Amino acid sequence: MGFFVETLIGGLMAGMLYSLVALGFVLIFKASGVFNFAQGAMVLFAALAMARFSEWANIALGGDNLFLANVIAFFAAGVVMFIAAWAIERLVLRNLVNQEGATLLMATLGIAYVLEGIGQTIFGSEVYPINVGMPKDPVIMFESLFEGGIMINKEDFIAALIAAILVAVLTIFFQKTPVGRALRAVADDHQAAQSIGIPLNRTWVIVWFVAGLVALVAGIIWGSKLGVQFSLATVAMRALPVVILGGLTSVPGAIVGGLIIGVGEKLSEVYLGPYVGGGIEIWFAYMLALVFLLFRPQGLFGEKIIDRV
Amino acid sequence: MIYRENGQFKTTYAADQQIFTIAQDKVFVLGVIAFAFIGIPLLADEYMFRAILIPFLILSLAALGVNLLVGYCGQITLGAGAFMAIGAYAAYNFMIRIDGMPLIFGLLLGGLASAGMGILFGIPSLRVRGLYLAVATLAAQFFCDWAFLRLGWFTNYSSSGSVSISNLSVFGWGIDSPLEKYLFCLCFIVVFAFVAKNLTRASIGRQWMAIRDMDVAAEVIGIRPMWAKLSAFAVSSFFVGVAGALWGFVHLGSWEPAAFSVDRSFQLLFMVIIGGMGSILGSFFGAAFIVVLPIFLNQVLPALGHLFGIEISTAGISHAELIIFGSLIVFFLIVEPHGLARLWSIAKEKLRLWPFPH
Amino acid sequence: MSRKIGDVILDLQNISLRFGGVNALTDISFDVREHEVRAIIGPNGAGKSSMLNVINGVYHPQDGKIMYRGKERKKMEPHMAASTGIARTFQNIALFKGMSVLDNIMTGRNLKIKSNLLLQALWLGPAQKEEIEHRKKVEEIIDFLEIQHIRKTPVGRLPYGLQKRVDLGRALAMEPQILLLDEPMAGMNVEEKQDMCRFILDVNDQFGTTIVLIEHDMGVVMDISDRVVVLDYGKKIGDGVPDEVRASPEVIKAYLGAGH
Amino acid sequence: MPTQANYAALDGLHTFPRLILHHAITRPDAPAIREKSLGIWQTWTWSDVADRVRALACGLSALGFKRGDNLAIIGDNRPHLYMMMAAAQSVGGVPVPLYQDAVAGEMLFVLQDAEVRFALVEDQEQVDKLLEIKDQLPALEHIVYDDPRGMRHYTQTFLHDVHELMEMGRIHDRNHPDFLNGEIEQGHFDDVSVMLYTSGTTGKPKGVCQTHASFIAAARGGIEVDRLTADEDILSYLPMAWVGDHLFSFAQATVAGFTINCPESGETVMTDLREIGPTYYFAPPRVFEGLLTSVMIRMEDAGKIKQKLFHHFMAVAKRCGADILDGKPVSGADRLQYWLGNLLIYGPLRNVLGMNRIRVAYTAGAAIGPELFSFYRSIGINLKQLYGQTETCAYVCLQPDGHVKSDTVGAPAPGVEIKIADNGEVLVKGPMLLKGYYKRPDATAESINADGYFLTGDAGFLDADGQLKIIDRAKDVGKLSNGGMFAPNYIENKLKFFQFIKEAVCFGSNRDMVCAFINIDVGAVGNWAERRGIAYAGYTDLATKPQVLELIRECLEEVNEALAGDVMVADSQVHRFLVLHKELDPDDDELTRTRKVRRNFVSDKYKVLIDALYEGKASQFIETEVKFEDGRRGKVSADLKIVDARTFPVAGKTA
Repeated sequence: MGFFVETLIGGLMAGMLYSLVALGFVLIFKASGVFNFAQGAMVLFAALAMARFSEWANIALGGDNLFLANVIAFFAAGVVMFIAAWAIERLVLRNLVNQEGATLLMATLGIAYVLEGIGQTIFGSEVYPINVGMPKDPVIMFESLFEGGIMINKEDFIAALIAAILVAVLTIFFQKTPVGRALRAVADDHQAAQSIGIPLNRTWVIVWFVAGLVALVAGIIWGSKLGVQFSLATVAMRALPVVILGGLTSVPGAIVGGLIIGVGEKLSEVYLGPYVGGGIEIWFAYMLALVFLLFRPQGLFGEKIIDRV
Repeated sequence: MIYRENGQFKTTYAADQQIFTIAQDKVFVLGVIAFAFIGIPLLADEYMFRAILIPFLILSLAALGVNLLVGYCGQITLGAGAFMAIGAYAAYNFMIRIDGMPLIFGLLLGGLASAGMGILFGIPSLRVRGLYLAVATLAAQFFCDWAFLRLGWFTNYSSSGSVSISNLSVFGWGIDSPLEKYLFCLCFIVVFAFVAKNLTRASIGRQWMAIRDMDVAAEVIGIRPMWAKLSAFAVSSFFVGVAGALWGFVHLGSWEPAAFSVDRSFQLLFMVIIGGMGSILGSFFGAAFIVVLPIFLNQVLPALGHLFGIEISTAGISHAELIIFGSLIVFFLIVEPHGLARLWSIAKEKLRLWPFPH
Repeated sequence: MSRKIGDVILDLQNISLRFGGVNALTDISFDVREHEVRAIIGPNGAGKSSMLNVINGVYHPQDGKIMYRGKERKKMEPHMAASTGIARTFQNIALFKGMSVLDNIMTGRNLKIKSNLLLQALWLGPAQKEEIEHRKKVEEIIDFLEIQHIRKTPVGRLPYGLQKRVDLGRALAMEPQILLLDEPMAGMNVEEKQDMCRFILDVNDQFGTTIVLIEHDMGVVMDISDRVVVLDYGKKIGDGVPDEVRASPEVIKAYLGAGH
Repeated sequence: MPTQANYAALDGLHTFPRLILHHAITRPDAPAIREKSLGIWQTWTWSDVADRVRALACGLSALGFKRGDNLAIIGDNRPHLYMMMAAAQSVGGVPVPLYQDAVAGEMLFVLQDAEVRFALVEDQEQVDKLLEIKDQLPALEHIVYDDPRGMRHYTQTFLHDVHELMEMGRIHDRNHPDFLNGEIEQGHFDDVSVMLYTSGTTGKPKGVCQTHASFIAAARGGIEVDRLTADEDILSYLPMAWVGDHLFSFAQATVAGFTINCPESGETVMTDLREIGPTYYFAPPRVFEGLLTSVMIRMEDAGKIKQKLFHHFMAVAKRCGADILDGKPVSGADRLQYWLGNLLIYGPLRNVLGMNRIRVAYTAGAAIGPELFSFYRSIGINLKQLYGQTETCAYVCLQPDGHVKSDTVGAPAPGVEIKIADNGEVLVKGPMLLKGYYKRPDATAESINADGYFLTGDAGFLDADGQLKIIDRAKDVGKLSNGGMFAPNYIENKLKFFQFIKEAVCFGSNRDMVCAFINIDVGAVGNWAERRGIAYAGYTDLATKPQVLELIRECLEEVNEALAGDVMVADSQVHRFLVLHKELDPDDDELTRTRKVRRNFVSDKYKVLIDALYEGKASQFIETEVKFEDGRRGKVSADLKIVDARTFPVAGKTA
């Protein structure tokens, strides 16, 4: 029983991280109708920037103030992500307004390649650590409930916490701030939004920037967990089912979807994996999403698509 | 400019419905085919065959399949690689488990197996649309990656996890030298290209396009969405599957699931988009572009580096490739979202109207 | 007129249709007789299109039943409706933009094409013969609608009026028993409207096709239809020959109300 | 299918029905008629045609059509309409094609005059026209229609679908197997084969009766001159009532046995032309002119390089194209250039115009500008002119290959004699002459003189190498005081072919020399002036610029030189001219509404100027009242320079 709960919680933790990446997708899809395959690349890019900046800053600061170095690095990486967002809007989106989904999707794949290329050219292509001083030691909880208690990785816990906070912030950002409202307006109808004087281009920059920050955070967390390396780019693939499950246009969807997938993966891996040679978590997530789609084509929280004749 | 259409009038519907209604086009295409069969073997060297021509032919076939689904039926797929894999592994198993299985049957059976799976994974398309579907097809991709890696049966429990097939032959004629391989693939692609063309100009093709352009209207005039979509998935997967089998058998010889990873799927989709959705010809353009570009960059970049006295590391080159490749794709999508095929047809129209601009 | 109106072919009884909370149609009953031109009119948003969508199976009414040729029609999908001989055109033209006029109309023959995938793939004799037979039929329709000069033009490039004609052509290609026309004259200039009227009457007259058409502007309809149903806010407020309907105070009220 | 056996009796091929049977037997499967219909070119072989003609003919008799009856044919160029002509002829009747675009009222006279009992019409539209005037046509008994569209509610018993008629015919044929052969055998080459009404410019239209013999002779002549074969393709798009179409699409097609192609509809003629790519083609000058303008306009939007290319090779063509076509010697360099041009420009251009396969193209009916004419020849289209009237089966003169000039209508065709009367009128004699005007012996007598010559009413002369030049309507031709011929329209046309000259009015009747008023074309001259940086304010100012006068003088002298080439008109050279200070304008009654100059009115109004011209003054002041568009009246005045143009010694007389 304890073991089950443990896996469950582990799943929830992992799920939170998926949610983070998924969030990136949703933000961008909401505001620009772009299905952003580059999200993974952005995570990698951001993480690389973070890792190397903090490394360099640390050296510059004489290596005695890691915290400050990280702060500097974080802002530096933020700036980089902003530049990236601006460039993407300028060079790509602006020129692809009103193209069909497939075309935009292709474009983001292109962007992904470029980001990976540039990222590795500038920041190098080895494995880099990110040390934001996350405690690595596990804690034992609920000994009273289950014998042996439940081992939770503090790092995961904090990560989940950060993720939760970020989600909360974004939700507020979307619901309450004028920028957020603008974004929603744009998402609903480009022309209309423009006609009431919302500058499309600026909104897009903002949204991609925000998505960039989300990617940065996700990058930091994953990075500090597994180290920054190319495989980070593939995390996007892991997060896709989440978006589908949650619905492309729904922030809460991304969260719930993330949790479901996270848990589903872990459980399946632990309880199903052994019988089929393991390594099933990736496709399992997809199958989950797929089966789910068959019953709710628009995802958990996505708007229903009604076709008029 | 080259066109002289006066007097090329049609007195029967058969004549009016043939593939090439303009004599000049027919001549041109036949010329190209003849050149591929006779000219190229005389000109190309071993490297050309191995590195460019054979991959180009096989990937064209795959792209053709993807185009039938994406370009003609409007169903996005990111799982094409998986169906190549299915084709390859199915064919492999047919070959090794049924002794005396003729190569061509083996390949076609591989295609059929892939078609079957195509239908299975096409089922979501009946419920979900566009990007959702795209992601759904990824399921196929990852499932196959996993299955062929972890389920020993498919690989005949080979220890290394990689499978290989050797001494291919058709009707006792060995296919060993690159030239033979090239010709073998060429035969396939020519036949399949014409099959594809026929399908797209026949009733089934019109059903696909109807579904693509306006699915509600299509249903109202009596097109069964299920039949149209699933048939598209089946045919497409069949093409892709055969291509996969060729890729494994003829091009690689021995392979691992990695050969058909999600990157392959993306690559195929690129070919279709860059080449031109809903165009048979476009599939070839796309394949050529994607196959040649990296090789080209590989040759050119270091040279450029030398020019400016910079020594570019192999890693550096691969990164540069990524960047250039990515930006080229974006560039293409921006300047010609309808792909190279559109440029081609525009050029053709201009030639027909020459010397007039319009 | 040589054609004589036959007996009831389609009978709708107490149809009600709801979207979520909204009542699109409330307890509507009327019938359609063979060979007649039956019009459904009403101000915008009266539920005309919904009515059409119910008839050809795009929407499924919550209550009421549909008798087609005397048999009750259970829940059916649009393509089944099509295969039982119900064709339609669309208000905001729903042509297949990527295809030529010819191919668009050819799609209408789809139900009648029998040769299998393999035959088509290899363009073998039977498949080709079939293509040619249907091409003949389609050419007759093209001739009938006087659109020879745009035969091979992609529909996307055509002006609105012509697109409407092609839309009609595609429906005719199905050789339907009942033809549903959704605002066939919407957005046309006077001349185009006259043409369209002529075509509709010719169809009804030459092929004996039963026609159910929707219009929000009364004028045209009254001239060409045998009987008229009037809807307003999803309810039936009138039914009968044009003159009765024109006289009915309720109808007048509805139209004045709707600013007509 | 007719077989050798049942027609063995038919000797000689001197009527159209016999010719058709001949083709049906000798080349049964060769295409006779094509029609673009239902998306493809439906084809009728000669045996199909013979069958249908047979069915139609028998059908007609079944309905009571008698030898000598007239049968009206009204509609666009449709296979059944052409077949019906032969059908009527087979049973000794006379087809009378009418202009299909005429309104009922206009048709009335002809239908009454010809006492038609039967009519074959194309479609509902034409049926309605006839029904509209039916009660004024007591003779009209049966109307057959080709296209049943929209006819199903016409209950009148005298209306017949053409297929119904053919069915009747087939039955009739089965019951009386040798009836039709007999009828055809009775057919005599001197029978009237067709009756074409002349669009009567003066008085009512007259029915011109032409015999089998005359049209066959005309056809044979043309075929001989242009070596036409049975493989020609021709696009039949001009009105069937026009003599030209009857000659090309019926007579010649039936004699030579080539294929006629009927376009799908009016608006598809251009595309149908491109598809068919006729080898033998006719069009009136305005069509060629329209095409040329559209070519030039479309080339305007072409890219820089393309334009350069185009204009360069057009220059090459202008230089040597026509000569190459005429097989005259041309330098190797030019030949190479032309070959290149043919590859890059002329070929594609011909292809786009649908003229790539043309072997022989004709134009007639009006004077064609030399520029226009030579353009088509220079890009390798063998465009030629012919001359003839309805009364002569449109067959008097043809331009033989190799001797083509823009200003003649060609040499007398085989079997045609031409004589020029003292008043310059062209008289013709030959097998192609009309038998007479229908029920108008008086008119017939007027038009054919004692020695059997037909009076064309045109003034002209045969030039040095025996080609006929038409210069004017005979009645307009005057004489100079020295007796020399003065043909104002001829000179004026020559002048107006210059883009700079909009209108020209020549004077000279009973005077010692020819003088002219000129109206410049503001557009053309304006451009010309701007390119030379000559500033001007409006027409009057521009018209008085010395440079402009110089420009016009050059034009005149060019014309003079040309005129000097022909003894007949050499005296008509323009000695002095002035450029009018205002444009001749219908609002000022100087032109008719159709923009023809009202010679007398002008000469009265501008008497002072004319006097000035003939008194040898160097300039003359004039003030004229004009009406502006808005109806205001105003005065235009100017001091007009009078310019002397160089004249040339007559070619013959000198040396």
